[in-house]
Amino acid sequence: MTAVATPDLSVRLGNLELPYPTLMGSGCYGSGDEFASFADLHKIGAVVLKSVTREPRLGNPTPRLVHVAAGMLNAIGLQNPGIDWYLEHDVPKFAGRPCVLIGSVAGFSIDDYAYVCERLAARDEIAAIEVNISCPNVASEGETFACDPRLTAKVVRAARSTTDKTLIVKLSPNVTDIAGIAREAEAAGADALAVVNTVRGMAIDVETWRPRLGNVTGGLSGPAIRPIAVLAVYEVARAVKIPIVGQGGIETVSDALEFLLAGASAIGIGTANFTDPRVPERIVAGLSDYLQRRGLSTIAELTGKANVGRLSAAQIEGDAG
Amino acid sequence: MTAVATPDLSVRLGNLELPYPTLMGSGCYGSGDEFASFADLHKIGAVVLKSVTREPRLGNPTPRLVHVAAGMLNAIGLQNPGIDWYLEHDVPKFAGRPCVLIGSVAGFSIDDYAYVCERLAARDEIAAIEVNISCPNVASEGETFACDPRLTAKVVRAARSTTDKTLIVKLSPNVTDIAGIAREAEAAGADALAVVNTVRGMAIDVETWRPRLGNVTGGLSGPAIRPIAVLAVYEVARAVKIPIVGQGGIETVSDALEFLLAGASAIGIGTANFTDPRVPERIVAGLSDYLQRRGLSTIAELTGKANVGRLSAAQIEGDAG
Amino acid sequence: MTEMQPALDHNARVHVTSVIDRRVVAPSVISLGFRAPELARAARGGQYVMAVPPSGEAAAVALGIYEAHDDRISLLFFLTGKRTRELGALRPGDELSMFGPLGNGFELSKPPKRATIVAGGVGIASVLLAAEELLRAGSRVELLYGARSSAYLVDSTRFARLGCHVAVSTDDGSAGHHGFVTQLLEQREPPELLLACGPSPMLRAVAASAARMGVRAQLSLEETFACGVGGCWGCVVPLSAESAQAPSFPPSDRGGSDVVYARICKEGPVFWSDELRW
Amino acid sequence: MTEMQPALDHNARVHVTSVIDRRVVAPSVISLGFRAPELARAARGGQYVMAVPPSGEAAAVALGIYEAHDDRISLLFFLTGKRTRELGALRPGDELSMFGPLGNGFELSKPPKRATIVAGGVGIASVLLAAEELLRAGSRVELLYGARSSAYLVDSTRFARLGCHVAVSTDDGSAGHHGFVTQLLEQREPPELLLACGPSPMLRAVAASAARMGVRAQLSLEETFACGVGGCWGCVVPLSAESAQAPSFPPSDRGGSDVVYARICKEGPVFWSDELRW
Ligand SMILES: Cc1cc2nc3c(=O)[nH]c(=O)nc-3n(C[C@H](O)[C@H](O)[C@H](O)COP(=O)(O)OP(=O)(O)OC[C@H]3O[C@@H](n4cnc5c(N)ncnc54)[C@H](O)[C@@H]3O)c2cc1C
Ligand SMILES: Cc1cc2nc3c(=O)[nH]c(=O)nc-3n(C[C@H](O)[C@H](O)[C@H](O)COP(=O)(O)OP(=O)(O)OC[C@H]3O[C@@H](n4cnc5c(N)ncnc54)[C@H](O)[C@@H]3O)c2cc1C
Ligand SMILES: Cc1cc2nc3c(=O)[nH]c(=O)nc-3n(C[C@H](O)[C@H](O)[C@H](O)COP(=O)(O)O)c2cc1C
Ligand SMILES: Cc1cc2nc3c(=O)[nH]c(=O)nc-3n(C[C@H](O)[C@H](O)[C@H](O)COP(=O)(O)O)c2cc1C
Ligand code: FES
Ligand code: FES
Repeated sequence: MTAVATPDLSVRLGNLELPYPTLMGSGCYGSGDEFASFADLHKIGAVVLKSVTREPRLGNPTPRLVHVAAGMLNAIGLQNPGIDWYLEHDVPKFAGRPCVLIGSVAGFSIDDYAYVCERLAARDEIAAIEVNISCPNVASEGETFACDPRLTAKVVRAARSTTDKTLIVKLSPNVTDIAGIAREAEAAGADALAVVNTVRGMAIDVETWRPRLGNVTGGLSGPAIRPIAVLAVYEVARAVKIPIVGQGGIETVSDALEFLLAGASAIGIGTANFTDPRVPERIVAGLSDYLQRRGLSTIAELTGKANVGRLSAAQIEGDAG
Repeated sequence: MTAVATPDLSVRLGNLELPYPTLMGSGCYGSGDEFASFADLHKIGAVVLKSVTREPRLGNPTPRLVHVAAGMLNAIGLQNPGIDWYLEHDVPKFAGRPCVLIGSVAGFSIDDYAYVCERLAARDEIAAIEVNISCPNVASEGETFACDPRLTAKVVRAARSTTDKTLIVKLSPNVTDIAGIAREAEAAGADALAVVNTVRGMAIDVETWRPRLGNVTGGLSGPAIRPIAVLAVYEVARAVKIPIVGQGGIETVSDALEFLLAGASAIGIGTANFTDPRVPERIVAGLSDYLQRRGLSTIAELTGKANVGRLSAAQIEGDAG
Repeated sequence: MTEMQPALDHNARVHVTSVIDRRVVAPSVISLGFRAPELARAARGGQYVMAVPPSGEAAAVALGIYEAHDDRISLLFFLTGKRTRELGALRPGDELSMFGPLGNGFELSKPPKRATIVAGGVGIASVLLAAEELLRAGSRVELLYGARSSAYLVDSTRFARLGCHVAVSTDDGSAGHHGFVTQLLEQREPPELLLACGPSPMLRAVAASAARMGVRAQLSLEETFACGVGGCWGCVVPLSAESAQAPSFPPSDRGGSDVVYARICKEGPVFWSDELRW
Repeated sequence: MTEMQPALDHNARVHVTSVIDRRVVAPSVISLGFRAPELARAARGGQYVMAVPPSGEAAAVALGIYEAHDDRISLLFFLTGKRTRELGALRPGDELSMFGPLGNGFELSKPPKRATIVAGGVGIASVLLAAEELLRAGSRVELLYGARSSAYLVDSTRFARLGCHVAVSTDDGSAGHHGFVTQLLEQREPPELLLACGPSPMLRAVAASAARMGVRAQLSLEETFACGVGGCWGCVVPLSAESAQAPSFPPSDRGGSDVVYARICKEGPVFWSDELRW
């Protein structure tokens, strides 16, 4: 147990340097200042802003949230004023924020993504771009981009062509083979991958017989999905070389360490901010303590260090109970 | 609130008639008598026995279990004595059990499934067969049957050809399009579908840096996966006409009702037996009370009755946060 | 058009408080008192806090600030589910973190001669501070208070002691008017100021009565919250795009809609009855 | 080859008990006493119960039966995680359901002249009943008891009062021998009967010592449980296929292995040291 100088918690995603490995999940941290009175934004790696689309979106009917065992379901429906209004009225307010801001781009066609990405990335207030490909593609009867390797490759290539800023591609866990999708995104030029977005789910009110979400289905987040997300990070890390922002149910430093050991270079915190806005600061402090206690000096020394011993044989025995 | 005569809780799966809609999940209720001192087996619809394979299997290295938020991960590895020994030493003990026993068949090739299914179905002690297709197919570098529509169709057709007893096909949630797999299983001759098996996951011990399961990865069960399973049932019910045995995190009568309203005709109870062996009896009593309170007389009056209002548009807005 | 009382965001922060008293005020209704000087000073009628469940295992719970005197505040809540049950298990001496005060409270800048407050069920928890402020300003305040049955009428005598004129109703007739509290409202003269907090069917009825009376009511709304601070857009209600509380949105292009979704936690929780499009 | 004491399954059932006493016996170590007449009668040394967390939100917890007298039994447990914390929050009067007694206890059918019991940490919870049974049968019983430090030595005086010869060890030397309890064992004459319960490193050391001494030890094992009744095959340990406790399995074809996985909850939790293949 060698004590070392205060560990270095900075991480590098593409050409983006962050002081801390903690990114606030898109859609969970608004425009980056809603939590300013309750959390020390100086102690945050970056805020991934709420996803923006080409056209304004009113968003989904209500209710949009429901609390379930060890997590929540949400179906916000990407409510946002559209890129024009966003650039004119919202982005200017981002100047001089105490922490790095990463823009999140969503769309319903390849062209949408390229258009919004290019205009957003052009702004100095935006340090990098996260591409949320978990949206349904209206062209191919609503199949989501993130569920199809070809569509994923197309979207990422289109977005890549519009900017040199760091491009983070956010993957969906709702696929048979997430590693395959990850390879496509890497090949198409992604600088980093966010793993994972919410898991699709549904809840029904047994008295009214109505779905508990206005949108019928929603995305599951919180501790309930942590083991699913840890495995997704583990599998993606074995398939690609670019850094991974691991997320899904991270509430404590121990949770964060699980993702780093599984292969993540940084971590995302979303739902845990709704439990306690002090979580991000606690995790940063906890990571620092842990590194010191273990005589380590950088986060990178943890990334992917889970020691799995025998594997393929084990994988054959499989998860079949 | 019309009070009616004691409601009829019986359900029909293919040509199999069950007194109650509650099936104990395979692998969670052993050979059907381990819980005999703690649960009233007369108040159980059926026990789905631990999956059996062609050859004996020692199972996975330890640890095989880990408790996680609102559930558990397991990687047992289908430990079983193989079909020969099973038929000779175990099945005879099943005679005269107080509840219906359903055999569970697992395998690593189409031929395995057909062979084990035929021999098991031939026995009077076994009322029906559940085909656990969530196993990796050794022939096609370990891809699980349940993740490939073609493989699913082949396995089900092979199993179907060996018996006229009710054939329940158990689907995996670890796929992009579970409805598509379900259609294949129905077309190939399944009498019913079990939806869903465990969700793949992983946990890492942050002190030892070792996976918390000897098999590295495992299957997530319990309340954590309930919203995922409810949605799977909902999507499968819209794709097929055969009855569904909904399962995944059912602990209370309200949970059971969610699955029935989503489209299930019966429900499976696995992990909840580890919380309290009295859960199955409580759910049966609760379903009876609920039907009476709502003036209903059969379970069938609940199946698929979730009132979803507008849908496709909503689905386009999607689960993208 | 008057704005709701602005949330004094510079006052809002995380408060680590400790329980100083606990009362079971009705069947499965708990009142907890906390030592929280800054919060007591900052709280305004209609504002709320987000209480952090001690287990750290569930989302923070939005609870109205019931009392706020000197260095003490109190919360009043129903044991509805996992989180309120966890809070209900707290005992004097236990620590609890909460953040706030949050939300735009009732608009009380022009105290009227006659004000009417309609409270249903646990809605009572969000109107005491407003009643006190109006009484201090010299208004005649009438409280119309409805509950399931007499056992659920919490602290109604206390409002009377303060100087409110209190009329109650119960669903089962066990006390006061047998029926809905909004029926009491119907029997009244149109008030100059009308505040309401309670279940949404009640609020819709109040909105309808107000329309008939030709007055605007201030309604304190409820919805499932996640962040509670405007960060997730999960707690919205349809609002006229013309409302001063409507979130910024391209006026020209709203897909033809003159309705926008406003955040109950940020733009609300108090809205004008005639601007809601629910 | 002698069988372990069989689980009297016809005695095992669900018991709805109530807490009659609660003691904090060491830092974050709790002892709870329950009124449970049938359980007290049926319990044998080395058996355990599955305690159902009152919230119904987590798996049942396997806990050894510490005491069993008249109509009272008690459990002794460390606050290691979510579930034991929930049990630790119980107070006298609270209800708790548990099912059992479960598992094959220690094999005590031939009480020897000299018996040695090795207990480490919370392992102490599973050996008291066995010690009492041996003393009643006239054996001379020595307890070798190891703990982190003196504060964690639970009820050691009580074993002495019963008539056991007690020797303790602590990792930090704050009481008794400074070091491992198995070092105390090494200094002893080979006992006729050797029982052990504690963390698996300790049990492995006991197994090694026993082998050197040329005796067989009865080891009470621990593993994460799910069902606790033999239904899920999750709690296994590698065992010689020749063991009388080995689960039924094709003798001929084991993929060439002479080892099978036995269920700690069903075939165990007590196994013969020389039959384990861990
Ligand atoms: C601004 C604001 C102020 C508030 N002030 C107060 C206050 O002062 N006092 C107060 O008591 N409450 C207040 N509330 C309401 C309170 O925040 C909610 O009731 C909160 O959800 C309670 O959390 P819970 O975990 O205890 O219950 P939850 O588990 O969140 O349940 C909340 C409601 O949903 C229902 N529900 C839960 N699970 C299910 C399910 N599976 N199916 C169907 N229905 C389900 C419950 O029955 C219950 O009625 C306020 C809310 C807001 C937005
Ligand atoms: C037959 C038998 C008898 C037993 N008798 C007793 C007894 O008499 N007294 C007693 O105190 N215990 C006893 N145990 C042990 C007890 O059942 C377990 O410790 C049980 O897991 C406690 O449950 P928990 O939820 O409190 O802790 P859990 O949450 O299950 O944690 C159990 C252990 O796992 C560790 N752990 C939990 N989560 C993680 C994580 N994310 N990463 C890494 N490690 C983690 C914890 O630190 C702890 O050490 C017995 C076990 C068996 C099998
Ligand atoms: C209310 C809510 C809204 C979200 N909105 C978005 C979004 O607009 N874009 C996006 O990429 N992810 C969105 N997410 C997903 C989160 O960013 C995060 O990836 C996911 O919730 C898993 O992490 P967590 O368990 O820490 O929340 C949203 C999640 C929640 C709970
Ligand atoms: C310990 C354990 C072992 C299991 N073994 C099997 C199995 O052998 N075959 C199978 O089809 N499903 C198996 N399952 C899956 C369950 O039958 C059930 O489908 C799943 O756990 C979801 O339901 P639940 O949340 O109620 O447990 C197993 C589950 C658990 C927890
Ligand atoms: S609860 Fe998050 S915006 Fe209101
Ligand atoms: S815990 Fe299930 S077999 Fe032992």
